Amino acid sequence: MTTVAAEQTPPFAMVHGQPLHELPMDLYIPPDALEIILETFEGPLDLLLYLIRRQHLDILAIPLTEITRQYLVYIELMQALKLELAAEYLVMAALLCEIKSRLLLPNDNPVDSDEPDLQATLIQRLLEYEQIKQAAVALDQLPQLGRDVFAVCIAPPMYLPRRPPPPVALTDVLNALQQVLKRAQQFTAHQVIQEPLSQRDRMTVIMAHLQTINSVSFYDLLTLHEGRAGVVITLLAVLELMRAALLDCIQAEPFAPLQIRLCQPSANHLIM
Amino acid sequence: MSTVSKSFNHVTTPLLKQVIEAALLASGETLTIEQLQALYSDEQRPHRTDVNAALAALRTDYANRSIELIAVAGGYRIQIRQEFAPFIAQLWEEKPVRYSRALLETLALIAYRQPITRSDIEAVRGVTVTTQMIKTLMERDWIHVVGQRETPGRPSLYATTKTFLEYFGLSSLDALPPLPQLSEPLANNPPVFIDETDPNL
Amino acid sequence: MSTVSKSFNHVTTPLLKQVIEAALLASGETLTIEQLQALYSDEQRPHRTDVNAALAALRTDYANRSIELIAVAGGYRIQIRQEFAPFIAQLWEEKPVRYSRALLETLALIAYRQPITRSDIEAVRGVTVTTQMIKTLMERDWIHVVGQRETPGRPSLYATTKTFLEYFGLSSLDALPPLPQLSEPLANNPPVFIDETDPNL
Repeated sequence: MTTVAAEQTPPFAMVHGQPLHELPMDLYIPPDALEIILETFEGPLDLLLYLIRRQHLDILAIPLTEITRQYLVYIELMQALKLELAAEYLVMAALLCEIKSRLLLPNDNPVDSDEPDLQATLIQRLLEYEQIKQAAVALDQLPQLGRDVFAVCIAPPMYLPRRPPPPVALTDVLNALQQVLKRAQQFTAHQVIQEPLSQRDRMTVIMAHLQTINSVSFYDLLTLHEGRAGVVITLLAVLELMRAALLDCIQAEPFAPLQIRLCQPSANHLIM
Repeated sequence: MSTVSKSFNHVTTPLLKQVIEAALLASGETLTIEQLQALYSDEQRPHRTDVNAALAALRTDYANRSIELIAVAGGYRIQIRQEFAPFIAQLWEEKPVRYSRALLETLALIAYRQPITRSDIEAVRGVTVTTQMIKTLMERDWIHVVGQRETPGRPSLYATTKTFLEYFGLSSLDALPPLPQLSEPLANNPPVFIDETDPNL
Repeated sequence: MSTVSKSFNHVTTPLLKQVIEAALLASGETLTIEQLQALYSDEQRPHRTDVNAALAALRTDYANRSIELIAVAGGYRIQIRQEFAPFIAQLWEEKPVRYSRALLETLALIAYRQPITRSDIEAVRGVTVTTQMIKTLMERDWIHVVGQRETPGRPSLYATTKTFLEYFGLSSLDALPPLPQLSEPLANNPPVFIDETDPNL
């Protein structure tokens, strides 16, 4: 993998130091799907198990040379695709090669105790891993709360004697927010500039206002004493709510007053 | 639509009744006739009269049960009958006297991101929003529904109330403490926090 | 106590059934027999067998309803039956989370081999178990630390929780699906890799 052969078309991958221009036929994987499939392996044991099971082979009698060859092809493909390759995959490759080389050596020392150990251990690990893999599938098929079955949640009688609700300090709320933001930060796709709170406030006011009446003129949303800044905030709030598909803005004719109303469910929504 | 539901009336009525019961028991909220109809896909959507008939049937079913179906402003709700209050009260006495971290986080997100839907909140990693949590915050009159987002499912949009401001001694939402110096991780629109490829999900 | 409840058996049974139903529906959680008994004051406390009889009666009552009574995590819970899930899902816009294979395999290992250390899990799965994954399972309250193995580094031993049982609807760990049989390598006939002499095979 350290040298790249200068070819007219770049090789798909380097296998055993040789450029590979086409996917081996016995991989049975359309190239588009390759990356996805490679990413779905849960580790070297999973990959090895896949190679074995794909050919309906018995774990207890694995054709080592062939499986090792296929395993190495996958490893090199993964490296060619620059997939992050865990060290475990390489350790397994080394182990397979070692077992293979021992098998190829003249067996003039039949009491060598190391050799059967390596094989038996690997096979034992494969069996054990397959068992857990199936157990995980069985676990996932159990009826799960919130996915298959649902908790009941109904209102208790009124006037229920109850203890006073716990007190909460504003700092508790702030701390909670800080924690949740800190967590969310690890999963952010991109950064967005924080909007001023007053616009959020205005959005809520407008939404609440529209719960009571069908539609409102844009001008009626403005308050004189807020001045220019108030107009800007209100406009931004309306635009933001329109962008979020919460509001419709209607103008009967050019220069007519803008009417703001709650979004009506469209035909599209019903189809979905 | 009416024709379809009418012709299948005999077949669908018992099932419809069960579906309505399931929805009312699972949501714990007041559901409108429209929300109950929307449980079905367009082609199978029951007619309003069928829904009403099913609700009436449920009310009869509950005659000897511990629950009752009541019509409240804007819809229907199942609740525990009043006479069971003394027994049920025992359960609530065992409840913890502190709010969970998840509940406080939910409240904080509603305060700072309003109006916000449940799934917006959930999209922020690690906070599961249970119906119970929303109910607790509603019962405390700290949050209320200010509308629905016009996306499939028409999810409720939550915002904080006047009571919330009063409880925390805030003159307005502007008076909320400024967010800490965290580089802003929460996009408001589009909410894009769930990393589907995250192997830990 | 037993005498009292026995003598009032005919009168109290229907009411007891309703009280239990009210408690299970109102709490929405798993309640133990003891918690159900504790709904009554000392003098009126029903006998365990009466509670069991009432639970059995409820189970029969629910045969044609959208709900079911199940034994879970050492107690009882009323839940919405699985066949209503597609309808209920309409109530909330968010799709149920699907867990990754990595997470399920780790969870399965902890469930079946508990108590187990992180390196035990890594040995079976052949890959590193990330801190994030353990954290995710802990945050879901599916696993917890039950001790340390007394080896160098004193690694934490993980086991599943009551919440895990409740989430997967299991009455106890014994109710886990049986592990698939390992194809047993014969002791006197150790498994071998076949060495094909033809490398192009």
